Amino acid sequence: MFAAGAIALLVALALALVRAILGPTVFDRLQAANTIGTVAMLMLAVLGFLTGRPEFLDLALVYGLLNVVGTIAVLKFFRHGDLGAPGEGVEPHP
Amino acid sequence: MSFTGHYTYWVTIFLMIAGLYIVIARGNLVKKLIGLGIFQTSVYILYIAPGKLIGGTAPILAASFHTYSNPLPHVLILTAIVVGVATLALGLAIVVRIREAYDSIEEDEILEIDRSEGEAQ
Amino acid sequence: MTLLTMMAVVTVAIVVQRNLFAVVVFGSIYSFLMATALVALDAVDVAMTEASVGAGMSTVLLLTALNLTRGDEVKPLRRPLLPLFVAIVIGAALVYGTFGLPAFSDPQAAIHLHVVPRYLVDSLRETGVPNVVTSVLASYRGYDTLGETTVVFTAGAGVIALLRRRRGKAKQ
Amino acid sequence: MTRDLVLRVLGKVLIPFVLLFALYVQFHGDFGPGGGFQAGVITAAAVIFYAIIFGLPAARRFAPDRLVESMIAAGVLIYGGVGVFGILMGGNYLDYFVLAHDTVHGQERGIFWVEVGVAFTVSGVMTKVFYQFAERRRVVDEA
Amino acid sequence: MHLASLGIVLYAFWLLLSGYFEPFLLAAGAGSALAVVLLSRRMHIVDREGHPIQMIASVLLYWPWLIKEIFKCAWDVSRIILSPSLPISPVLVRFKPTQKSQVGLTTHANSITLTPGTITVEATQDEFLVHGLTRTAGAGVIDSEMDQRVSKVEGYR
Amino acid sequence: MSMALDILSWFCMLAGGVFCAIGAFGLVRMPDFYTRMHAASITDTVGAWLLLLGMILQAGLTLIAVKLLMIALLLLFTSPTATHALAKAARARGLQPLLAPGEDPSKP
Repeated sequence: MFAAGAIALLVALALALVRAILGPTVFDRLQAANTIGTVAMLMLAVLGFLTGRPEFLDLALVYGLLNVVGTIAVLKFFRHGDLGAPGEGVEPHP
Repeated sequence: MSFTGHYTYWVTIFLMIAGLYIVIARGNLVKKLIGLGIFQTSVYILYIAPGKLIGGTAPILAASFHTYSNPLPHVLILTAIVVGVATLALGLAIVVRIREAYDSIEEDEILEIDRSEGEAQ
Repeated sequence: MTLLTMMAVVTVAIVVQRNLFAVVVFGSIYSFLMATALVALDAVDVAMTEASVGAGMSTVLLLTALNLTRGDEVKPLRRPLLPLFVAIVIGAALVYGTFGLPAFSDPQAAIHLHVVPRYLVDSLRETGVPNVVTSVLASYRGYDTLGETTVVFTAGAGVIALLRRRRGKAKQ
Repeated sequence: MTRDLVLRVLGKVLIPFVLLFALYVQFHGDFGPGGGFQAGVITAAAVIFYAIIFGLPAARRFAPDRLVESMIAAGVLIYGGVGVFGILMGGNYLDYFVLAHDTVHGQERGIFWVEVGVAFTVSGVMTKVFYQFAERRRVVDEA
Repeated sequence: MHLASLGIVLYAFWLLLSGYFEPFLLAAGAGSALAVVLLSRRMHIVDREGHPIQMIASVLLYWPWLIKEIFKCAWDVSRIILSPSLPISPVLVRFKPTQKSQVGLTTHANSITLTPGTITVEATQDEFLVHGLTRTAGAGVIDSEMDQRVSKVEGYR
Repeated sequence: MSMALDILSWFCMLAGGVFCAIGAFGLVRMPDFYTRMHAASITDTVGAWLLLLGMILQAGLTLIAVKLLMIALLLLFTSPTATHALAKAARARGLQPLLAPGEDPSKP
């Protein structure tokens, strides 16, 4: 059962990779990267069950957290153009 | 000598060569650092893949398991990754300084500027 | 194994891609694949480090640094033949070298015979820590780790030294 | 980006949990995957996330440079201090057996403090490096 | 009040993560939760937005409905992806949400994005800009049932 | 009873895997960036949840199930935010969505 899930996830991973390589714009690549992050996270959970050690779910949590941090960092960067900086365009704190 | 038995080595070597190629063939300094990063990750696999035992499990001792993969490479690589990112930061800092001094991060342009300055003196 | 093949594909994409932002995105994908492959190879601690460092930290660092430099590799390749030749020759030599190495997951390989059984057998009794990676990291190889920590410290100090002076100048 | 309401709310909800998760990784390094290195990086990631969403000045108010820099040094000092403490207790440098009456207990204690030192240094270095790069752009822009 | 509740939630989070109930780890968890609460206060992120306890009860009723909706839409979008002719008709629609608080708006925007077939492109107090995969999906978000339900959940005081 | 659970979790895992693959397939097949995001959100929501649900059913009432639930919650919070930020950033950079014929791109 878990092997079936893992194979499906591998297929999804490969397809997302195709999009990342084809992707005409950077945003396509980012979307693919985000999907790859999600799929990798699920893959970890499945792998943990497959090898009979489900305590590795911590790792999946780390993936999820850092995936979003990385994506948002890149996006912030693009939103503000080439000179966009983490820390610019910010209102003073209420 | 079987295909499956040596496949990881070959992928490792491919990654290593790709990293090496980027480092020696590309002039852009940031790209060179990324190439160095790929080279580094190939070393991680080179260390970790031989430590894996099929049928073994991660080296966290539990009563229900008896075969464990080799923990020693994990320790070495664990520290190497963190050191790797610290040195990446150092390299990037140097690149930023170079950019400010030469207004370029292309190796050829930097060499060109150096040469013309040398002739001027 | 499939994962490793995918990593090779991503590497090719990194080599070919000229836009440095796209290269950074590929780097983060590469790092995710790498970490998943590491879990498949039973190296959970390393995978955790690689995921947090590769996908989080180095992406952010590369982006902030790219901000200070240029976004594209402007120049076309001039003479890629010689480096390619060198790389292929070295690769061929290394592949030749692998024929002498033990096959994947050979329990009789030298790596599994030396000090490792001692760590695995005695760690829990001697240190009371079930995670052997932690006990080896902090206890048996404490000196190594002290050295690594010092290297991280030094690198941090180096970055501070490199990037701080300019700030003083700008203030003047 | 504080104006972006979706991101701001996500940041406010998520950051405490990221920080707690980092501490969890730190304290459970003995039992599962994790330890000082990972915890340090995750903590730094949380601070960087905060800086990305709320801006660098806000992050600086939260974790001032002075604090971050002293964390870098403090980590190495804690690590070295564990070794020196071993000498004071009558062992060799970085001997953990002597840290408590029971050798196993001593080992656990030594490992714990060493991990704390590592976490301090790593998170300090990562945060500081990020500050340096991010702030530098501002300086160059203004110039 | 928010601080105390955050502390309790964080400690519960720790216990569920940990699964080890030794005195040292329990104490460490309490200490960590306390430290994180203090740090969060230092970050100014604990308030009605960052820790919306006022919504917890109603949100638990809202989620099952949302999940049902997501499954329905996912089924539609999957059929679109797999059908050979790819019958899409992407549209952009603008409308004004009825929520008043920031959390309510965020919940609404996220719910729209979560539902496959519609994505919130811009979300401000006055106006949402939604990209729909098909014309019907796009038209479906204006003054929708979701809007009313989120407004009810929000329970603005 | 456990038989029924097994069958149910089999079904969930398979369905989740299929949904993930469909989402990724849509990611490849869709014509432009915005439509691709719709496809990706299938993977992020339904595919992931069904897989996790299958695993929760296997794990039973343990802390493992709680952790899986946490992952699902994390996805519930982060994935729409990331998607939204992505769409917003793309629009801010002037990437025009491909619209159906008859729709006026300048109107909205």
